[in-house]
Amino acid sequence: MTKDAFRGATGGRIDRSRPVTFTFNGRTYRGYQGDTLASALLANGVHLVGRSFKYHRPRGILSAGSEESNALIQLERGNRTEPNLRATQIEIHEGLAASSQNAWPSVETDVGSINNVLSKVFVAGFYYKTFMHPQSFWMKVYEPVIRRAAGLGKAPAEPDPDFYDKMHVHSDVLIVGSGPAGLMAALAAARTGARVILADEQNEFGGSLLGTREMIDGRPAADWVAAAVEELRAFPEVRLLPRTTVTGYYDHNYLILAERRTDHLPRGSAPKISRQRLWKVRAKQVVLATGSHERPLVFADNDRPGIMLAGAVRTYVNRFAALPGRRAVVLTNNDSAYAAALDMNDAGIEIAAIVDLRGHAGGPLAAEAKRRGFRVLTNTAITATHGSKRVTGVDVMMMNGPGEDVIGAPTRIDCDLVAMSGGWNPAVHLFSQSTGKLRYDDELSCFVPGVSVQAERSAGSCKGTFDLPACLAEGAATGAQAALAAGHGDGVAPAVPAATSVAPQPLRPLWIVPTTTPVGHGKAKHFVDFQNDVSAADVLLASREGYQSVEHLKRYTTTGMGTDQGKTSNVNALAILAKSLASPIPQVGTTTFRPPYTPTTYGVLAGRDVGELADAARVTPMHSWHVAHGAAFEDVGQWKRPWYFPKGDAQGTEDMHAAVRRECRAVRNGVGVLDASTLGKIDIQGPDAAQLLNRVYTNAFLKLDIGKCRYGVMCKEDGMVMDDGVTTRLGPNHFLMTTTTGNAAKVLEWLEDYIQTEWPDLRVFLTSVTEHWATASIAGPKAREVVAELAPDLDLSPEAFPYMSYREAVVAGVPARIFRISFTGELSYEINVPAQHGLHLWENIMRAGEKHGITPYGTETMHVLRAEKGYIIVGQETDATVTPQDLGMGWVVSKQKADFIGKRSYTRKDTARSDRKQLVGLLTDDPNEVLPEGTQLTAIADGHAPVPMLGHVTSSYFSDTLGRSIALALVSDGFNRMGQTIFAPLGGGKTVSCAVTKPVFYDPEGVRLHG
Amino acid sequence: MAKYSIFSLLRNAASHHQNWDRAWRDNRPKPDGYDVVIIGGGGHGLATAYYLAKEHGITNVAVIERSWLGGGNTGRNTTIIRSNYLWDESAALYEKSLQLYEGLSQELNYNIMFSQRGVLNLAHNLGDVREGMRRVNALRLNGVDSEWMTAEQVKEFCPIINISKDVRYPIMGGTLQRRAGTARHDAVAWGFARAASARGVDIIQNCEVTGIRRENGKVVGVDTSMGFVKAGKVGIVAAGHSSVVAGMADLRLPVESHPLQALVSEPVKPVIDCVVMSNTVHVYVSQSDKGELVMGAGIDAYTGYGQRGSFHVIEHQMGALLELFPIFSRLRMLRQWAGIVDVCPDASPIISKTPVDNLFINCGWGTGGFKATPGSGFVFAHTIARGEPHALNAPFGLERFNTGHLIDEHGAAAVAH
Amino acid sequence: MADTLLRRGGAERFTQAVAALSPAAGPRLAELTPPGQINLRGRPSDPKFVRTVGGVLGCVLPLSANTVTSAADVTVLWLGPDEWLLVTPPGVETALVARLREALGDLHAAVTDVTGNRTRLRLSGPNARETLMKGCALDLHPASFKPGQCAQTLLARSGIILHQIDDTPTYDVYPRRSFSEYTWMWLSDAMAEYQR
Amino acid sequence: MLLINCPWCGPRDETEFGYGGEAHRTRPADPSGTSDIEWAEFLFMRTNPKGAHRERWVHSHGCRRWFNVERHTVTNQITRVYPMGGQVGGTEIATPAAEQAIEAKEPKQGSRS
Repeated sequence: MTKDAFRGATGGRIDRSRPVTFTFNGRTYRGYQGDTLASALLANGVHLVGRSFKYHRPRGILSAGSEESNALIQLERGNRTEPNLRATQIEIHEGLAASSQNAWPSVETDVGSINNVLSKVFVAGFYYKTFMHPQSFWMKVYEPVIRRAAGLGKAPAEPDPDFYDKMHVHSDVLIVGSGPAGLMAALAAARTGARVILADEQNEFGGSLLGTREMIDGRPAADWVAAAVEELRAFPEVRLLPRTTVTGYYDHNYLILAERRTDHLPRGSAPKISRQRLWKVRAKQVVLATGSHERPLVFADNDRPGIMLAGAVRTYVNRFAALPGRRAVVLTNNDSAYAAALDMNDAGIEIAAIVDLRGHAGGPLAAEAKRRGFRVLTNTAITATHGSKRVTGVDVMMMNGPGEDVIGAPTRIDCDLVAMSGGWNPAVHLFSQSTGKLRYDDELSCFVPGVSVQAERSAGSCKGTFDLPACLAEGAATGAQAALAAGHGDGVAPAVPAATSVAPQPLRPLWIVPTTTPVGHGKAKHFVDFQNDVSAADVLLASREGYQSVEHLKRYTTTGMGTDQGKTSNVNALAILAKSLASPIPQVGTTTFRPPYTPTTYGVLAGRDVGELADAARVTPMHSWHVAHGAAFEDVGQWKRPWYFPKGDAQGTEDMHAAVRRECRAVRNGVGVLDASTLGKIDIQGPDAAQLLNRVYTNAFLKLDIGKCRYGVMCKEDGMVMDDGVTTRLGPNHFLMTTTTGNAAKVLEWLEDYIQTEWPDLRVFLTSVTEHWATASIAGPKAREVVAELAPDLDLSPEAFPYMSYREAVVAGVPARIFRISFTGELSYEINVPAQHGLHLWENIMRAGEKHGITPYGTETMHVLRAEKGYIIVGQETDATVTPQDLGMGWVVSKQKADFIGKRSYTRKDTARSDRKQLVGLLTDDPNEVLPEGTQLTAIADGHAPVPMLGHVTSSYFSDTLGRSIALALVSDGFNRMGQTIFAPLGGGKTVSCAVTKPVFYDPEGVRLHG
Repeated sequence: MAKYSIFSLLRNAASHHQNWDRAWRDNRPKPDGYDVVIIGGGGHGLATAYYLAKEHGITNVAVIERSWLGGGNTGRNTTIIRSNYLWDESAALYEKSLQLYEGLSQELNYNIMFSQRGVLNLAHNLGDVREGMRRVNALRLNGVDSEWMTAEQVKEFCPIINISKDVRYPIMGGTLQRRAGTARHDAVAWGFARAASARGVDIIQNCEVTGIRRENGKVVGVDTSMGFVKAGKVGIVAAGHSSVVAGMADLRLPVESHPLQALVSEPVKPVIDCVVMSNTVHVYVSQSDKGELVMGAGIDAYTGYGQRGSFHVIEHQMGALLELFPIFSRLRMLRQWAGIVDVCPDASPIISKTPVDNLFINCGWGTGGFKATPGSGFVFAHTIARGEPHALNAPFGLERFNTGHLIDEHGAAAVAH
Repeated sequence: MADTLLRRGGAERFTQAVAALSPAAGPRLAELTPPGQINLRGRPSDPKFVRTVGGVLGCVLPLSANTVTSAADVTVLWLGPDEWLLVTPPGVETALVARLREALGDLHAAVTDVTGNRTRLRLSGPNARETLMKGCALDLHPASFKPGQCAQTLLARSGIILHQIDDTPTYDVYPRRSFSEYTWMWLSDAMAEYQR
Repeated sequence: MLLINCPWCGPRDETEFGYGGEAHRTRPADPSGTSDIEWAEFLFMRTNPKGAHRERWVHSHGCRRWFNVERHTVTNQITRVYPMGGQVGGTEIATPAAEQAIEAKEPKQGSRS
């Protein structure tokens, strides 16, 4: 194990009493509790961590936060591996294993770097201009190569062993970011008693204060932070969420937070805790204190390992006591880098030079730098950098007045670290997501929040306020106002602690640092987007070719499209584009920031909606019996319905066809029972109940006698079949409507729509009783015997209890509703009991039916039996294009009624055609040939595509009853084709001929069901 | 206009890429107007202009775009291209489009990266299976490649997919169209723009149409933020904004605009080499050339022009996604956005003449517009040039809403028994 | 006659393991014997209706949203502007339905026995609220949802009626019967984190 | 995720509601008396405005009541919630306000309003 040679002897927020060992690219290193992977690597002198996306150039660590675009690594192995994680955010823990990605065979020697040699050709959008010939090469050669080259890290190959969950929470004030502004806002809001949430993406609160050495109230800022957090903890209504990134800001102040709960712990060490949690917050008010991101400078070969953002270097030395180098050159266009230089110097880093792009370096910081004897070069540029896997030195030259060219001869300055600062971009991402409009501030040369749209306020550097005392004051005021707006406190800002102000000198917006050759001409590259290898030359090329909208620029060059979404590159790219168009930056505009703020795992977005909780499985009261008796189930919407009941014995288990034939035989010759509990049931009461039914069904319902049942079809206004079912009159003003299983909820909502909006004058109440009633349908010649035994007091004679009528009786000791209706064509009774007695009823039916060989049957048998009778199934015989007339059910469409839903549409030209697709029966010439459902039908036996089609097979089964196959089909002009032969081309040259028949194959007179 | 090729690339590399032409000319409206003005600079509008010039010799054409080319659904979709539609009318139209795509890179001399990696449509219940079989058979007879696959064959074609029977909605099979796939969406817009521009079409960006001028029932031009633009004929190709633009000519449409959301993951090395779609659980996923997993979500219920949808739509989809692809759980969503799709009651487009003389409309593509881009432009150009629909778009006229002859592509809902 | 003994719950396939879900720490979950349930519809703007119902039930009909009233043998949950759920001890519902129908006579109202429609799960104890918050978007903070309040809402993928009983807190969760197993599975999964 | 102020139950997440499309489309009193074009207008034609949109929602997982919402289709800002039969210009209903709204809920003549 190597010793961390680049670690300061003292200081930092790391716990030196808790060393941590981890591996990177197979080598073991030492860090401390409190280190990030980046800080620990730097402390070990490791700068080369990855290779860039396109040119595979060596890359190091750029930043110290979530804006990192270079240091992307593959974390862990096997089922917990993760690609593209930012080394700057990973908290190290014992045994952590990380490795570089997008490099082969190793990050040290990567053959992909050949691309760098070809980079002159591989410019922005080059792939749109080539790889077109020969055409066949695209899929075979070019694309596979391009795809293999792309893609950064690797996806896991195994399922995720961890789990994720979610939490809904409401708050008065949600504060995003815990820097000086955020913490003050939290204190101000919390003290009013408001419900406050404070979220920060880092592992501890304090934001920028953790990386600087500011004083607040005369003590180190860190102490003030600790005290503030202490105070916040004491408020019962305050929720503190560290390690929590606010990723999305949606409409109506709905925000999404992703909390990392176990990622900082050794893997698998907290099995009961979700790995990550998604907080879904509905906030009355939001305070954005999201800080700002430092901008890199765009100079020649500004991408070498060891070239870092000055603020990041400052954070590494102060917060982690990690030394990113021994001898540094600082390049800046503003004051903040001087503060960094001073801290670096205090930490023992030699400042070889401060290269200031500005003509004059004034202000207290510059003064202090000079006092310390730093070499300060003004109006000077870095024109070249040396070293390959680590920067070894830079060339500097004087610039001309406008800073467009350099003069004189280059001077070389040796260094192992370049700290750059191009100014700061407020982190306006969430503000932009909230649909607030951005404003460009010429003085600060950055975008700041403009007009708010939602109940939200910005405070601190995310608003362009960079001075510490101002941040604290703004936070205090904003927190108090937000609380007041949420109904708490008086809006008066609390007292603000004292801090010293550094009046910053104006920065110099020099978007391209000149070098000895024009941009794009020499070998040097001025990188704008490090991750996607987009250089200033690419931006200018895009502009030249006419890709001049920001969006075109983004899409053509891919700048800002990487995993960092352009946090460090967007403004530089935009500014260079604006310069090339000679138009002001705000006129060229900025791109809209989209959620999420940082990448968010699919796991946490899915939460617990996976595995057995992926979706509710609705089950009937008899479900446990079905399971115990080996039923195979069919998904019908969310319902689990028994599909068939295979019989098993030592020899094995029946397949579906055997089971279904057995079940059909039982129903036709003996007795069977079906669990029909899933059918929709709507209780309809009120003086206008009959009137409502009369309007929504195509047939007449006013005169239905009490105790009688009637089949009805419902259509939409466009005349197409929507649902069907049997409705029974229970009393003068009382009906029970049944619907199909899949449409139960839809039909109820649809009916409510009409009575609440179109016909509010109708006095009628609808109540869903779908789940109140458990339903067993006993069908077959022996059904009467079984029911007789269960309901001894009930007269079952056909005269007393005829077909399509209803009785109430006690069945198996339970008060029940019995409907004599049939979907099988057999004598059948539908027995309904309250669901809590459903299993009791079912068990009793099985007992009573035993001597008659009663057979439970499932949906498949039900389908066969109803098809033999030509009964339709909505959604199988129909799609959204079928009328009742098309189904040969003109008899169910009233000619007398002046109006009912759908009636008007039947007279439209196309709907009135007589040659529409109509429901017919099909009998294959070969009785053993069962046509696959969905088979298309043609008038000619053979013919090559396109072959005109007559229609398709909607249902098809082998009928045990008839000893042959049967099918239902929708066929153009079908009613006029009775007796004709049509054809079913099955593919593979096989064509089956079949005869068009009426769709009723069994007992057309209905003798059996009246029996 | 210089031809794109590896040679031109090398030549320009030598001169530091200083000498490339503009991809397309950026015009201001001509004072004396145009034979045809196309409102909307998306893929469909640009394709229409291109085919007007190429197929009908009409080159005095302007494409007027409110913002930047391809900034609407062209630049926001999930880039899926397929022609496996149920009804004959649709299959014919989308197949024409797919065939045009097959040679488009070469025709436009712009690599649109059409990747015919195959599109799988999954079946999760008996209703899906029935529907899938119906589709496969219809397509075969229509001469469109399409095949039925068992769950095992699905697994073979897409090895990372989970076909376990223990999941909530197991995969019972699926349909496959091998010629289908994805393309680079921006490149389609840019390629058509470049080719149209090369044939003399004017491309006018950042120009908003504010009115459609008519004189005695005849269109004479459009008012824009750059002034009045005289036009012999006007074609509206405004996707989500169709109702708004058509309203300028007092034309009411049977469309509603809804947010349709999409998202991409961080780029990863190749992990899925086909397109997988499941209408039942609303998962549409493919992997881009860059390595991003591109996903489409379900359409938001409410109408909207905000190019934002509701978060729960994404949440709901993710559960289903991880059921199909458990290994995606630790991957991350990088970016999420929405387009505005104009949806017709029958989920089929309108490519039609209008009651207003010389005014034509092309809209209602809903979630399916990108795949139709060249085909749509081809038939719409014909419709504008001849004043009569092409045989392929004759069934897609506005009249169908009066006659009831809808082309319902919703597909049958799950069986209701 | 049907006695309560053969009343079946909706999550019995799971409640066998109920002991496991009554941990030392954390919330407790149990399925209670399905109570009698009656759906009542009528116009609150009709004083006669309100009076009549109040008379039969022995308590006033809750007219403000999301509130609950109760008498000896009945708890009345507000479901909507003209809809209520009457919850009774098992077996009492049949008689009550008859009494209500008789008393209401020709008034435009509807009384429907819906005892089978829903089951009743009771979630109680420390972190019961947090357990619900994992799948319920209602603001369950004591300041906005208190004992004596009820709501029809969503818990994960299941519609439920939620009734807060006391500030232990104890909640009664009424899922549709067919969702009972799912709701049980979901709740026991959500509370696992809080169990020792 | 929209927050919709149900006139009866109070503010709830969008997921509890069903969307019913454009409001104030009246079903013709005598459909058979309409022309094919008039009927198509009722069946299919929509205003689909970019801006204020009056639309119908139903509280599917709550009180099952249908009601009207005025929402801006670009910002999604909800400017009004009012019951069926409430005047188009009706002011936003303080929620929940069962009694008050009950009166408004029973208009004399019906329409998708």
